[in-house]
Parts: sequence; C-alpha cells; structure tokens
Amino acid sequence: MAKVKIPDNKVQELKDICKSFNNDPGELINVLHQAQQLFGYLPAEVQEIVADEMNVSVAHVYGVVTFYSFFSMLPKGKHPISICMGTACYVRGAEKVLDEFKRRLDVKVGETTPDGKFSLSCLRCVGACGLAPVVTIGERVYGRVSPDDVKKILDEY
Amino acid sequence: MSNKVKSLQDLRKMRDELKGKINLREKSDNPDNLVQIKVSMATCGIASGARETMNYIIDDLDNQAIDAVVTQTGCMGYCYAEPTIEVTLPGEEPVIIGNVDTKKASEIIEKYIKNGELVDGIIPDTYKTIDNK
Amino acid sequence: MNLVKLTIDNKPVVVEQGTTILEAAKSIGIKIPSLCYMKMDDMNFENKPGGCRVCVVEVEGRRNLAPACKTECLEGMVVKTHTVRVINARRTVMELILSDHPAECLTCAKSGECELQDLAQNLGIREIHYTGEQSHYKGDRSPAIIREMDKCIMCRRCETACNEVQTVGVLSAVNRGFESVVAPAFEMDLDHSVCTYCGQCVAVCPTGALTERDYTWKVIEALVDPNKTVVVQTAPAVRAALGESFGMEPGTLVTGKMVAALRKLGFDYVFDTDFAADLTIMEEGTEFLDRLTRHLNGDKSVKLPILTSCCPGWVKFFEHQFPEMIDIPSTAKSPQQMFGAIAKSYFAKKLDKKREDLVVVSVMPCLAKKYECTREEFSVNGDADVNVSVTTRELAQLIRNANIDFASLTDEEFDQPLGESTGAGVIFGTTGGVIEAAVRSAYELHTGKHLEKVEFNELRGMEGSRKATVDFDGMKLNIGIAHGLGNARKLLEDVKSGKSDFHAIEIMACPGGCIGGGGQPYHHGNVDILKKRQRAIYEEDAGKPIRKSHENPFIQELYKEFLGKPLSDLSHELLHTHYFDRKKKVEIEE
Amino acid sequence: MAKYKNHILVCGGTGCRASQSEAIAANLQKAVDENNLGNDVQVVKTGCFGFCEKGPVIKMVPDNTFYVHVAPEDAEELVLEHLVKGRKVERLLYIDPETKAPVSDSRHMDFYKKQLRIALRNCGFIDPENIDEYIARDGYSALGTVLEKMSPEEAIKVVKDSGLRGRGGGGFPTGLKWELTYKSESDQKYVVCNADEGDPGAFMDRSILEGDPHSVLEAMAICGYCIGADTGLIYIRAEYPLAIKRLKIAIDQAREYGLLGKDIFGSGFDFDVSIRYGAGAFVCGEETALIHSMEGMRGEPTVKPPFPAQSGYKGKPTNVNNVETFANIPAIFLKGAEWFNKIGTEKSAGTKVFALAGKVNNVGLIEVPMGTTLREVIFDIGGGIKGGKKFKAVQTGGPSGGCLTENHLDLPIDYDTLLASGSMMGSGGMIVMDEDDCMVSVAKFYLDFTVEESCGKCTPCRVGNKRLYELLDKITLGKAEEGDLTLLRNLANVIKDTALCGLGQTSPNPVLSTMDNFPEEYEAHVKDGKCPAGQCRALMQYVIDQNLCVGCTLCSRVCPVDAISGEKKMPHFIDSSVCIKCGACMEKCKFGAISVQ
Repeated sequence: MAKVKIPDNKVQELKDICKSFNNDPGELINVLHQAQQLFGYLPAEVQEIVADEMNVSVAHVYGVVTFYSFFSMLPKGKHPISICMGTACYVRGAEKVLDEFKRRLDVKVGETTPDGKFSLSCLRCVGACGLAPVVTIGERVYGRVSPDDVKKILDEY
Repeated sequence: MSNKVKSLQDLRKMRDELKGKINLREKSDNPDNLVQIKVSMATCGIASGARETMNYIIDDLDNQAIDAVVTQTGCMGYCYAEPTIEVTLPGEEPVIIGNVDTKKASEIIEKYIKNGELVDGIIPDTYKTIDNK
Repeated sequence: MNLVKLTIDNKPVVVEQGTTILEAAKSIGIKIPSLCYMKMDDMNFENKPGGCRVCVVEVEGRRNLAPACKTECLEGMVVKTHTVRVINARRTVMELILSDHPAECLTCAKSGECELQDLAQNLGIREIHYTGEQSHYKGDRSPAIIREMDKCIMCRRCETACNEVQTVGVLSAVNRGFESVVAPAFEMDLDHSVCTYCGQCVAVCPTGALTERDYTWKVIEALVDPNKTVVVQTAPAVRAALGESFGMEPGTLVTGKMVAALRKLGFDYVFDTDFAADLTIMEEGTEFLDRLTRHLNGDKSVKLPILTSCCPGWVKFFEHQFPEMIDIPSTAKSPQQMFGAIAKSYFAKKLDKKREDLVVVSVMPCLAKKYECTREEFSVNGDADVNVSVTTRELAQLIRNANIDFASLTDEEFDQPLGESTGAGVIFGTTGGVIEAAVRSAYELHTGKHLEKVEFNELRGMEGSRKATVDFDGMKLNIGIAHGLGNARKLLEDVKSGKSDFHAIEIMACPGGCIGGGGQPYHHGNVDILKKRQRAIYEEDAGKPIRKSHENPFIQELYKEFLGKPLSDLSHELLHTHYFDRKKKVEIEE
Repeated sequence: MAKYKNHILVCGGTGCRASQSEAIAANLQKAVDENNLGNDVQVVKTGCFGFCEKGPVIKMVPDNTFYVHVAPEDAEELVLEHLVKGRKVERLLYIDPETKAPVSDSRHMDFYKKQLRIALRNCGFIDPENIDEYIARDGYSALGTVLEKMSPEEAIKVVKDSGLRGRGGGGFPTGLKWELTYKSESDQKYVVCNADEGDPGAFMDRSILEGDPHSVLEAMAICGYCIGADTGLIYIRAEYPLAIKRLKIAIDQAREYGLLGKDIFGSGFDFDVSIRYGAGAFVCGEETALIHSMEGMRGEPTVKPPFPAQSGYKGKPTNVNNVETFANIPAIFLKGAEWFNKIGTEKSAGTKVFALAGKVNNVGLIEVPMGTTLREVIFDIGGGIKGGKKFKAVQTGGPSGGCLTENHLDLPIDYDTLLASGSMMGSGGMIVMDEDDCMVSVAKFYLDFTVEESCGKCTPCRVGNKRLYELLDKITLGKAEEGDLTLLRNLANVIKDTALCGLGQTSPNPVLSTMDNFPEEYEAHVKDGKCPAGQCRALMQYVIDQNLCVGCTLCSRVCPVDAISGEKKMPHFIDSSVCIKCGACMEKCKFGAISVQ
C-alpha cells in the first residue's frame, strides 16, 4: 500500500470530527462518514487516527470500513461514475451499459482510470426507476442509457 | 416569538388557521362532492373581465364558507357571451352560463349554488372537451 | 431458580432456565457436533456466534432448524438431533465449509489435532458435492505465528481470544460475505501490528489457519553440527503438559522422561529454565525490595507497584498499549533470556568456549518466546542469547521424529549447574506462581526471618484477576495478580488512574499462565486440562527439597563466582533490560 | 396570508429531481413572477407523486391537470397557456395507453384510480419542508390525542386492533411488537426507525421520508410514548441525501414547535429524534444487524432471541419499525383502528406501497389496499407490459422474494398468500418481467446480489449462496449436468433451513420459486443447452440463412474472431465453435440473413 501522508491541519480537523461525537465508539460510522467527506476516501492513516482518538483498535475500524460498501480506501476519480444495478435497471439492461463503461474505460468496478479522471462503481437503486437504466456521474443523472450512449456521455468530460 | 405548541387545543387552532394553505389541494382531490366552477379564461374572456369575475367568485365563496373548486379553463367557444362560466353542483349535470360579471356571479352563487334555483343566461351544452371524457 | 422440562431425542431432561439445547443435550449424554462454539468457564472465554451452523437441530413447531449452541431450552420443547433433515443439513453445511477449505490434510500442521478434520470424519463426509471458487489470502509468517487464512472457516474464536479475552485488538473480521476473513488492520502482516504473540488465537483455532512458526528443523540442524555445543532449557509449564502429546492424562508430570528424551535427541546439556526462574527472583525480588524500601522512605522518584516482566507477551502488550508506563515493570529479563545470557557467558566460560559456539535452545509453552529471543537487545554482535525457541508441541514432534517411545523412558535428572532449581522456580509456570516465589524470598530477605509455611494459598487460583494481602512481619503488602491480557488491562487502567494501592502485580498474558500458553498441546477449550496442569505444577513444587529461590545452591554459587550480588553491574548488564515505546505514530506531513 | 388561486405541485422526489424537476420549479416560479401571478399562484415542491415512469411530473391545482415528462423549457408555456390563458398544454398531458387519448385529470388516470394512499397520503400533496402544511393536514394531532387522552396501554391497543403488520418484510404485528417492548422493564428504551431500504428496486421508504417526513417523526413519538422511550433513532442510508436533508429540516421544525423535545403538548412526555447513517449494507435491514451498525460495529446479525424488544440498542429494549409502518400510524389514530382494519384482507389490514418497475408501462410508486390482485396492479395501474410483449413473471419481495407467474395473477396480494405461493411481501419491490427475461438469469441476478451483500457470518449464507450462484452461473453457461438441478434444490433448501438471519433464510427464494414455477426453463438450459428467452449468451447460436445471404462479406470482415467464412457472393457460414456471440455480424448484416437460435 502506498504511504499517504496527511497534512497537519486535516489531522486536526479529523480529530475535531471525532471529538464532535464525544469520541464515542458507538458513533464510529458517523465519524467515518464525515472523515470520508473530508478526505474523499479513508486511507489507512485516517483510520489509524480515528482508532486512536476513539479508543478502538485499528483492526476494528478497518473491519467496519471494509464491511460497508459506502466506505472506500481508494480515492475516487475526478468524475465518479455509478451504474445503478437495482432490479429495475437490471431488467432494463444496466449490465450491458456497465460492460460498455468497463470496456471503454478499461477498468473494473471499484477502480479508477490511471489518469484519475473516472472511477467506476455500481450502486443499488438510486430510486429513479422510471429512468432505468440510470447512470450517475458526479451529481449528474443520466436516464434511459443504452450502451450506444456511453461514448457520448464520456465525451462530455 | 415562540411557535411552541403547548396543547392539543393549540395544535387544532393552528391547524384551522393553516388549513387555507392547502384547502385548494384538498378540494381538488375530491371535487365530485363540491361545487365546481370553471371560468373561461381565454383572451376574449379575460378581455371581457373574466379575471375579475373569477376573483369575485373565489372571494365570495370563501367569505360564505362554501366549499367549491374554482378553476380556469380555455375558450368555451361562446365568445359572444364572455365571461362564461360552467357550474357543476354535486351529482348534477354541468350548467354553462354566459355574460357573468360580478353582479351576475353574485346572483349565481345566491340562487343556483346555494339554493339550486336556475338563473337566466344558461347556454345549452353543445360540445365536449377533453376534460369531460 | 426456574427449571424447564423438555425432551431431546425422546429423552426427558430438566435444566435450568437459560441453558442451551447443546448444554442440555450434553447433560444427558447426547453430543451434538459443533464447530465455532467454544466456552471456557473461568477464562472469560465464550465464543458462540452461532455462525457455523453445524450444531443445528430440529425443534418441533419451528420453521427452520435451530442452532443448539445459541438456542435456549423452553418448557415443553421437543428437540430432535439426528433426523434425516438435520443430518442432511449438517452434512451439507460441512461440505460447504470444506468446499472453501484447502484439502491439504496430509501436510497440514494441524493434522491429527484439527477439529474440522475430526468433524468431517464424524459426519462421514466422503465427497464434496459443492465445489467452486476457493478463498485465497496472502500468507503471513511472523517470527512466532503463521497465518494461512485459506484454511480459515470464520469460527471467529481467534477474534474473541484477541479482542475480548486479551483485548489486544489485532484481529477483526474484515470484508464481507465470501470475501470475509479474520485479519489484522489493512490485512498487514502480524509483524506490523500490535500483536503480542501470546498465541491464544493459535491455541483456540480449530483448523490449521493459525499455527506456530515451526523451528524444529533449526534444532535438528544445530544438533548435527559437530562444531556446536547445544544447550537446552525447558520452561516449568512444559513438563506439566508434554505427556498429553503422547496420550497421557492431562496433569501427568513428565519431568524425568522429558530430560531423558532431550538427552536422547542429542542435546549436550539439558538444563532447566527453572534455574533461571530462581535467578529472576533474586533480581526481581531485590529490585522490588529496593523500590519498596525507597518508596517507604519517601523517595518520590520511585514508582510502585512493580510489575513482573517474565512474560514476553505481556511486555509487548504494555509497550504498545501503555507506553507511558514503561518505567513501572521490573527491568529484570524473563527467565528464558536470563538463562540465555548466563549460558552464553558464565557457562560458556566454564566450558572454555566462545559464546558463538554455543547454541541455546529453549522449550517453551509459549509463542511469544519465539519472538522474544529475536529482540535485538537480546543478542550480542548478532548472536542471540537464545538461538531457537520451540514449543511443547514442537518438542513432542522432535521426540516423535527421533523414534523415541516417550512413555517407556526412564526418568533422568537435569545437568548441572544450570539444571538445579527450587520449587519456587517451578511454580513460575502457573498464574500466581511468580509472585508467590518472589514473596517466599522477599519475605526472608526483608524480614530476616525464616518463612515456615511457603504455600501462599491466597495467591493461588484460576480467577482472572485476584488480589491478596501478605503480611511481611507487620507490613501489609498488597499484591495483584492478573492472567489473560484483558484482566491485565483492567489492573493497569487502575494503576494509571491512581486507583490502585498495589505494591506488586504479577501479570501473565495467557489465561492460566504459562500452563495455558499458546505453545502447549491443544486443550480444545477444556478448562479442566488447565486445572490439572496447574495441580501438577504445585505437586512438583511440593516435592522439591528446596522451595525458595535464594536457597538454590547453584544460584548462590553463580553470584559468588560470577555476578557478585543481585543488581550488581554485571547483573544489570546481563540480566536486566529496558522497554520501548511501540505506539504507532501516524506520519504527518509538515 | 396570500390567497393563492392556483397551486402548481412539482414532484421533488429523487426520480424527478434526477430529471431536473428543481430547474422546472425554478423556471415556473420565474414565469409566474414575470406574469405578475405571484399573488395568485403558488409553486410547491412536494414529495414523490409515484408516477415515476413519466417524470418529471407536475400537477396543477385545483383542476388536477397532470403534466408528464415536463422539461424546464416548458415552464413558460405552462404558465402562459394553462394559467394565463386557461388552456391545457396538450402535448404534455398523459396519454392513455389504451385509448391513445390525452387524459388531463389525474383522477381519471388508471394509475391513480385503483390506489388508496394512506402511507403516501401526503406524498406529492404537501411541501415536505414545511411543517405548517403537515399540520394543516391534521399532522401531529394523532400525537396530541394520544398524549392527552390515552394511556400507553390504550394506544397500543389501537395499534393492535388496527391489524397493522410490519411493512419492512416479515409482517410481524406492529402492536404486538410495541407491547413486547412496552413490557420489557428498563430505565431506558429506544424507538428505531429502519430507513435502511436496501432492496434494489424498492424506494417507498425514501419517498415517504422525502415526501412526508413528519408523519414518521410523529409516529415515532407515539411509539415512544407507548413503549416508554424518550429517544428515537432513524437509521437511514447515506445514499439518500435528499431524504436526510428533509428529515433534518423536519426534525428542526418539530423541535421549534415543541412537537419534539421536552414536555410535548404539556404532557410531561419527552421525546427527541436523531439520525444515524447506514453505509451500504443490505443486511443492516435486519434489525439486529441494524442495531450493531448503530453501535458502530460491523452490521452482522445475531441469533434471536434475544429480540430487540428485550435487548436491543446498547442492550436496552428497542422497538424497530420501518418507515412505511410508521407512516401508517398517525392515520390509524386519526381515523381509528376499525377504519384501518376494514381496509385490506382479513389477516393483512390496510394498504401496501409497491415500487412497480421492470417491463411495465407505468413504472412508479403505488399504494393499494391489501388484497388487490397482481393483475390489477400490473395491468390496470401499471398499464400492462411495455412494448406489447407477453407477461411472464412478476418478482415480489426483492432478493428475499420469488417469481410468480401468470397463474398467480388473480391472487389477492397479502402477506400470507404471497408466502404460500413461494414469494413474500418483502419491502414491496415488484418487478415485472416479460417473455425476453430468462428466469435462471433472474435468479442469478438476485443471488449475485445476496452473495455481495452477505455479511459472511454464517456458513450457509457465506459459502452456500456463493455455491448457489456458481451453480446458476454454470447453468446459464450451458455447462451444467443433470445432477446439478438436484444439488441446486438441496442446497437452496438447506440454506433456507440453516442460515442465521432473514437475509440468508430467504435468499434461496428466487431460486426455489423459479425452479418451481419455470421447471421447463431450467431443464431447457441443462438438458437441451438452450435458453428459451434467448438471454443467456453462451447458449445462443448465430446462424446465417443460406437463402438470404448474398455473400457481401461484410459480416466476415467485422467478426473479431474470424468465425465467419465463405466465398465472395456466396452464402457464408458461422463456425459456432469459434463464435464468441458478440452479435457484431448480425448488426452489420443488411439483408437480415443472420439470426440467433
């Protein structure tokens, strides 16, 4: 694992987050949510600081981080792409759309392109089932996406 | 100021005051049990004062606490008799009345809406709109 | 107390409310197979996640099968433990476990001791119908423990041992679903973690996923090297458990046979760590008395309580978890390391050999000792004081390799001078033993009076955390004892917060002390085995002619000939050590 | 207070927002202001209307005109035409799929006709960010009535008498659950709202929280009073930012009005609510897993008993209900247990919200009385199958449910009938499938989900579901042998019988139900190596019709693996042992000579 160093001021911010939850181990997930917001992801160092502040083992923090799909230990791309794989999208062909993204970006699900531009992930139901299949890039939502649209969508970025 | 609700009575009072905010929506959900009035609000209608008529109807009904749904609609095709309105009492066939100014409107409310007495100026229904389907 | 009546396999049974079906069945001789379940009374160890689903039984009126280990008996329950439905389910579940487990039984370190293997046999698994992808994880070889997580079945016992019993917190379940496995943070090697190498995870692992690092080959190599004089030392707890590896009753003392076997294996000198234990008492006891006296005289620079430091698991624990308190434990080395230091100086000189020509092998009930002897401060110019540390289990392996019929060996005696020991040295092997040994000597040294009754029953027992007050001729000494690092942590927190009024605290990392060490023959969760080993230790003590460390004539000779007196400069050089702050610091960018 | 003559309700649900309903609302407001209608017309952003298929949707009140697929550019026209000139904008009206005629009034739309909205009563009706609108709709008066006029026992009796059952999946009687928690003695108890809606394709809980957050808060407070809890926790998916935002607003407003906090309604009862975030784990919908997650741990379930009612959050008695269950509570108190109990079927009272999706014309969120048939839902409300295809199956209950067939269409939907026919209510996902859907693949899709979402604690779910998935994969790849179907069924049954929690115990349902209802489809895959729906790529064969092929060679040129051979101007052949079934040839062929068999 590449060593990531975190700037001092961010360390303080992170500690403040822990403190705002009274360093209560029961609030670990809430803390991790905010930490991920702060750093964009949860590198090992962040988890170590959180563990230290909240007086739980690093293994416990890591166990929690790896349990929940919302938490990531890898930085997301500049434009995070999410393919909805909810049932409604699935039956309307989301898998083929996903395949096309994988093919075009040459990354697997959960990976980021080497240039850091795009990262690809799947999620379960954004609740826009009427627009199925749905793809989100950043805040933008694309509905009724077909594999043929993929190139056009990527070209926007 | 404090908005604190201190009792159920408080809340009910508050609700009654706030009801007006969504009355329109409540009524539109259940129009068949209410008096429905459509005001023809096409260009010629507006030119003949349909807006004033409509405002008058809404206010008057409101003042008299008569539950009604007042909507605007397009040209009814009776340009000679603008402003035109269509009144539907619960369970009755719609009635179209022409040349409704505020005075006429008042008469309609007092006679037809409140007591079911027909008024002058009824136009025979000759066409269908998509609304009637 | 409320009783409930139920029937299991048509047999009526009455049990206390709250009893599980598994326990109730056991009470009437029905052994429901189980796997992840493990409960050790007195040890604070309870692992029943209800996860493996091997112990499922049919309960009348219930939609699905019930896990016997987690389901409490209810009045009128009708339980069936071996219907077709149950047996099919149990076998299918077992096949599923095996479908994600390498079929390497022939060469697996755990073969023959493996609970999974036994269970597969008992259930009559002859074919695995469900095959598919198997989990693969990077192997992890630390100096003491090997993790081969491909063999993990997610029973979570190690996690319980590490987190709840020992509160070390190295292990956690990580990832999810089929990918889930027990691992240290970031799936790094144990080397990079706060692992104490106490080996309790190894002790409870039902499969070959966690095993000790095997150094038997290094021993064999040393033994055949004509240029080396190979010296072996055996820890007190080994003799109380080694017999189990040869089918003897737990608690059988095999000191004489063990010595004979070691000699047969070709060790040049068969010595006893107990000798070094006596030496430890001399140093640690003197240090304690020194600190106590200065403390009583008002010297504020002296801190009490003194904490024992014989246990390397415990030492690593406080270096990681309580670095701010590293000046409290005694600076005395552990007996293993004292032995190594003396063997490679005093004894080497006696033999007229260079220290490099000596190979010191230790036989320990412990995995942390494997790590301890690799610590840099315990070697001179790259030559370790103790070259190889093997466990009780590895010794049994060596004995089997050498085709020695252990049971039929005639008892033999340790060699001298480093083989002589007192009863005080022996009891180092059990919780409460070190402090009892220290008290025996310290009492006489402090009061100048003869101690009539050497047994301090108030210091003995199996409760995880005990306290006792010992009367030193009018002075009341408060003594604390903890075994299991979780209990140690609690005592330490009290010391840290100033709530503690102890003068001395004995701590051993493993539940039961060394008799329950991670290198002992597997007890498979049976606490009775530990109790029997403990009895054997006290039995050996009782049978010794000398029972106080300072009366050991060879110890006296050692001081006279070589060290001078306890805490002398040479003692400090050879027998004392210092500790390191091992708290991990996060790198911060400037 | 301004007296508005028209309200424009703009759907502000996630689905419609995804297609720019925010911009539509802004443009509408702008057009209203530009036409000096600011005092007459109010633009209201509401919660979800349910008719997501046609989103973004807006509704004009009081004439109930329903506009669909509205774009931000349409705002000006809508205001000018509809409001100023009183003419409906016909091109944006909903077109009845049967009569092909535009329908203007939502009351005349089949989509709404058969619905009965209790849990969704305020969704798409009020502004969820405005507590006043909720109060105007009798909001919080159920809480007031309970606090002022009822003992906890009496209130629990109302819930019991109503016959309300848990809407999250299991269907456990809600009143009974409350009673159990009420009876557990403790100094501290908790009310937990499970908003960790994880079923892919179900979004009613989110819609309720987005559209009517106060109803959930009010119900939680009622529950707190009944069981003796002063603390409520909402465990919500972090993936629901809008719902979280609106909940936070609602909590603040309720506190400001004293409807949460100390001494509510001067009754001496204290209750407050805070939010906990889920982090993407389906298993956390299981209540013990949810509680562990709220405690900052991995969301692994534990064996019940003990039930949360006895020992839950922080070891204290805890009552866990899901969002939809709570949303029913205020209505039950307002209109009475008897009213509620009369709706629905004998053992399943009330209504159920379904997220209707898949190959159906009207995708959306609907609420119907229990006992409504699948046919009514799919064909009347849902408007039938998309593209005139043939109905094949409907999947209910998400990953825990099963696939039902044509034969089940007239089944009245309730907890027990669904269970009896091998599916379950679940949280209310309802996915419609047509003739193009392969049932083995559908089962595989759900198993893929379960495998990914399994917590890994128990063997049957951790390994068993993986093996189940692998067997299904083998079948769709045409590599299965005859015995595999027997193995598949045995494994599915054992998992059902031995898994630790509800997720594991129900995960084989998609397999078992498709095996029961579509045995011939499984056999076709295994025995004949064919996928009747033509969905399993490995089982397809591309063939060139020798009569239609003119030998243009285009196909052989695009084939990436050189599987096509033939002389120029002569019919070509596909070597199926080389073909990777990419379909490129078929796409390129101008003569329709290539087909899939």
